[in-house]
Amino acid sequence: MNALLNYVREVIGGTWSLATGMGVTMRYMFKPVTTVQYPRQRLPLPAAFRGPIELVRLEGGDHRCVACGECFRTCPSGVIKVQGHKSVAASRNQGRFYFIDFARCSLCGLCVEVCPEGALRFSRDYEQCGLSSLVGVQDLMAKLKEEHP
Amino acid sequence: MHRQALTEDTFYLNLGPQHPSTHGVLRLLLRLDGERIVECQPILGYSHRGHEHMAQNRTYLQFMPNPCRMDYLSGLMYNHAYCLALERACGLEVPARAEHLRVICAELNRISSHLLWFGAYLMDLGAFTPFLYAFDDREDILAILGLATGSRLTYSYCRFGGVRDDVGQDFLEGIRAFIPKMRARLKDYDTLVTRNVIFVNRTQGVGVISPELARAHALTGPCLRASGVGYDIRKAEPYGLYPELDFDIPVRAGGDCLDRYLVRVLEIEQSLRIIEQAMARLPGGPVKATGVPQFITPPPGLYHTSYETARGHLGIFLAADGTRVPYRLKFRVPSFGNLGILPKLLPGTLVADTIAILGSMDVVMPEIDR
Amino acid sequence: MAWLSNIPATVWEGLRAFLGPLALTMIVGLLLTLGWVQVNALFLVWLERKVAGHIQLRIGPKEVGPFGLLQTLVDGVKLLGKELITPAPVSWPLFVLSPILVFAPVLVSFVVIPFGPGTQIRDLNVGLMLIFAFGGLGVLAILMGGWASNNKYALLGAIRSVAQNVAYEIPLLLSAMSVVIMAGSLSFQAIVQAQEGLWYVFCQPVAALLYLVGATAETNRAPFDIPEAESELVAGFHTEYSGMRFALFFLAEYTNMFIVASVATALFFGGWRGPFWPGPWWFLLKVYLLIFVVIWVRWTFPRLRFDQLMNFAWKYMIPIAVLNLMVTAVVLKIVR
Amino acid sequence: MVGHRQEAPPVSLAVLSQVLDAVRANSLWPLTFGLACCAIEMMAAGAARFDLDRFGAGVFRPSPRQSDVMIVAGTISRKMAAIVVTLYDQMPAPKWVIAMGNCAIGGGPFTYPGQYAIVNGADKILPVDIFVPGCPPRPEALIQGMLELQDRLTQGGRTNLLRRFARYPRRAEPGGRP
Amino acid sequence: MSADFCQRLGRRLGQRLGAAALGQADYRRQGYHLRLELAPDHLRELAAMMAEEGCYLEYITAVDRGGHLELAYVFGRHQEACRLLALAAVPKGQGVLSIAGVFPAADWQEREVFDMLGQRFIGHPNLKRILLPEDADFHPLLRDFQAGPELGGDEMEI
Repeated sequence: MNALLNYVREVIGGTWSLATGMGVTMRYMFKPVTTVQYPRQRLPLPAAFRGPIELVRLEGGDHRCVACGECFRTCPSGVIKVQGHKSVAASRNQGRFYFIDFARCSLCGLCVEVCPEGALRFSRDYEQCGLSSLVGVQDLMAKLKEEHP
Repeated sequence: MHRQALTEDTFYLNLGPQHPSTHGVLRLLLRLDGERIVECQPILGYSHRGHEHMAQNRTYLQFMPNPCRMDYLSGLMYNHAYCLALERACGLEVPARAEHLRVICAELNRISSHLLWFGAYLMDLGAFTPFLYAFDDREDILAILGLATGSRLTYSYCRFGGVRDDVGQDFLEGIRAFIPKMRARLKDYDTLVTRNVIFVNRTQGVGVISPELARAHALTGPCLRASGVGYDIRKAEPYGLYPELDFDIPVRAGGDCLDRYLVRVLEIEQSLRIIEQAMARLPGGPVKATGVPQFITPPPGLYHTSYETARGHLGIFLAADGTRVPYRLKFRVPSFGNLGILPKLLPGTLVADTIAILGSMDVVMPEIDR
Repeated sequence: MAWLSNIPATVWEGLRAFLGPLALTMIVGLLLTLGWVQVNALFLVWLERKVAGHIQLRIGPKEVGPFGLLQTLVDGVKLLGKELITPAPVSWPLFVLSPILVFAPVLVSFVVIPFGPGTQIRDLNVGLMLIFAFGGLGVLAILMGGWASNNKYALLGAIRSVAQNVAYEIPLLLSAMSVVIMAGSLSFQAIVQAQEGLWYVFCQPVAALLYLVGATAETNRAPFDIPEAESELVAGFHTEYSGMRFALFFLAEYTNMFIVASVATALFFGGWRGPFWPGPWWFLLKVYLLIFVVIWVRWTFPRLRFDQLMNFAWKYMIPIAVLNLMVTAVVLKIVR
Repeated sequence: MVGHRQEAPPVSLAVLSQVLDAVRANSLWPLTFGLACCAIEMMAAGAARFDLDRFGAGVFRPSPRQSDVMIVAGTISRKMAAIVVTLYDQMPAPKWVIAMGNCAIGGGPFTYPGQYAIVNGADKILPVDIFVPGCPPRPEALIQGMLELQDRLTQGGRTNLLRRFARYPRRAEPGGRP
Repeated sequence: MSADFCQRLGRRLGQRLGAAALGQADYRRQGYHLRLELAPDHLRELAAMMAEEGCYLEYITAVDRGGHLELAYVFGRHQEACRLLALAAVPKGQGVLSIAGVFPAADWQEREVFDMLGQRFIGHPNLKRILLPEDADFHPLLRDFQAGPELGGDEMEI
């Protein structure tokens, strides 16, 4: 007899749990949609956001990089190629080009920390895509010049 | 691959390496008799990237981004474990505020890892909607962790002797807003999934693991705690802030898929408790020990560190030779042991159970293949 | 210009005279059905993706056309433009024939669907029988397709779909039988007429529930979608199909859903009966409400395991269906 | 018009192929093919917050026969390379490949002299159309990649009459301030 | 409670396997309580003993010390925190008895050590490569391994 009893209880309990499950989905159906309709709306980027690195821009459109190669040595994936030259014998070394291949960078942030001059910081560009595998290769100095001529 | 002429009526089925529910690239070579499984042989290595070989030719600091890419679901915990290993070896002291921030971020990472597992597991069983709800919560956590660390998945947030930089008020506000929302959402998951009769039938009594079998196969983490053995490194060998926090370890005795599910869901609740306690007593002060050299050189010798990640016991074995570069670095990865038990569980079950058992093991393939 | 306006009339009279009324209605009915099947599939796929979206807190198709309405049309045309791959080790005739055979019986079932009091292609007195007969044919085509595509996943999916449809055909018939006993005839018009005062769903709630559950299993929709279980068998029986063949399977599934819902409306929810609107509007409203419930069920529940599915059919649904039938027979005996 | 047409069609109806490409652009069904960490960001792009389904690309088909775009999300290891090529061959034409993440573009953080385990980039074994750098790239970057692929198909979006927001700014202004 | 368990375990190990090689370790810095150097042929006996004690095999790894391979077996306990690191120096090319019979967990661990460092384990159920492709003929974690151009480098075709 109790076999029949728990058969009925099983059927009732089962249908009840299915019904409450559907109740939950119905409730969620009328909840506001959480989609951020990119590219119309955009999520606010956190202040500490880590995009590809860029050179810190001083007032005169200049940068602080002295091409000491510290970032070049510490980068685990060999992303950075930097070259400097001395305009005058006694003056400090002045960076000439600063190539990075963002397609090999793992955004660990060691270069930004280790730079003695504080010449690097994280950019906030997160929407890069391109048609060739060299999409990540940029010369940061040229980019600095063209953004603020 | 040997492939005899199929005289008998069993046939080989390759589940993977590209399959919707192998969570990465795992290949299960199944011998099927109709729908029932006769023998199962997991074949690994499809996402082997040579982390341990890389460790032998870069300095300790340069190896920093690698641990987060082994188990990208608990990236911050791997990062924390790697820094812990080096701090113990070199005897570095970590300021109190950094310890608190590490514990808060690690527990948030554990919740996001369990949520992703919850969504993926339900998708394996056929319900697609909980996956979207779990991802919705996970996005909130990633937004909060983004405020502290700046990235969503591969954090590299901890450094030797502390964390990279301090957190602002919006990080703390985000967590305070997140915790009640998560608790309400856990109640909805309870009614939608835990009490659902189809889910219970699909997972109860499936893939039962006895405590002895679990110990023989070196199972750790939620899979072990679902078989009745309450072994959690945060309690067995406490590190960081855990000795001073009071939280308990959910342990279930059944050892089947349902209990592995329940252990993880209860662990989300415990992690919320830990975060609340750590937030309440968050001290001020520096977040990074001063005077840590850029190239740390731990004294020669063999070191071991244990850490409790979302999947179990992560052991880091370090053979240091006193130079800047590790001589040998071995990661004892929890999923490697957890997956090793699969060939023992599967014979005799159906294909649908294979997916349920594999899903309940919560394996991440790049962590196994290193 | 008067002659211009009555050209259709003269053509109509000519055809009616030449073909005779019966053949004319059949041809017009067939053309209307083909048109309606396309429109219905387009709308249903869009409705499913939108409802699934909103249940899952997201939006669903939105960018293509207003509210994403053109999305399904775009998907269909894209599938039309895809390469039709016929893998080499495939037994070619069955592989090609299977999508057509899945789609054909579904079309035939439109003959007896009672859209309104007069608007029915042909009121056969064995309407219900025809629908269940052609319902069974679809499974044969799925088995053919699954076996022919020489893929282990497809084979497993095909075998599962046969076992599932055999198991769920019986409670479907039994629950429909209990309605037929009350209405006294197999023809849809008679059944809908018989629901004059009281819809059958109120005096046969168990049969209605059984019918809906059996119908969800019949059309291979979650939680009974084990033939094309995405997470287990990659894509079930249509793993090897690409392009328009896959679209035919897709079309057949959604049209089958429409038919099953319309039969349920006719049997249990009073067909086209409704207070002030004309018949067909009520019928379509009820059908699409039922389809919404089927979609809602799909995005809520996990999938049953193969043997649990059989268990559920043989041990739970069939005993209850037989019990319901007997109770109805006894009550009718007493009342009449 | 980018196309992987093995051979030119006998009759070249320019308008028809433009319409077909506009249609294909708006219903790019991706193949569920996650290799490593970028797979999680691909799932996040398909999930509620970023919802690829808005562009008709949310239908993640498990079988290569029914998918149009192969999103290579993660590191292609040496053991997996042959399988990736087989999967690509199984897809019906016209098909495209999006290399998502640094590992799929050029091996990412795992390329160094003496590397023995991975393939240095998906373009060594597959004809890749769109490259989305990042480690892992944010879901928005993957959506940018999809939109870029849609523009590639429809001459820079000009013939893409179906997509309504062609007039919205595709990228935030250079400073990244949204 | 766990400290005296380690003492008792250490004493038993000392009697069974020769006291000389047993050493306490500073757990705070090194992470293990007991350290034991033993000859490779005692390994199976050690494994049997640890199985009786109810310990579980955490992992097996090997360090290439130039002339010989230093095998490291690490055993842990669920109840009390007590970790034993057993070290066995094995000249390259010489096989070692597999403990997969006692601890099934060792099956994959030994396959990985064979795959990465080429250490053969006698009596292993199916000693095949686990991570690298079947036809690979090199062991990457050996110190003298250099990935040739056909393997590493930039240009490489499939």
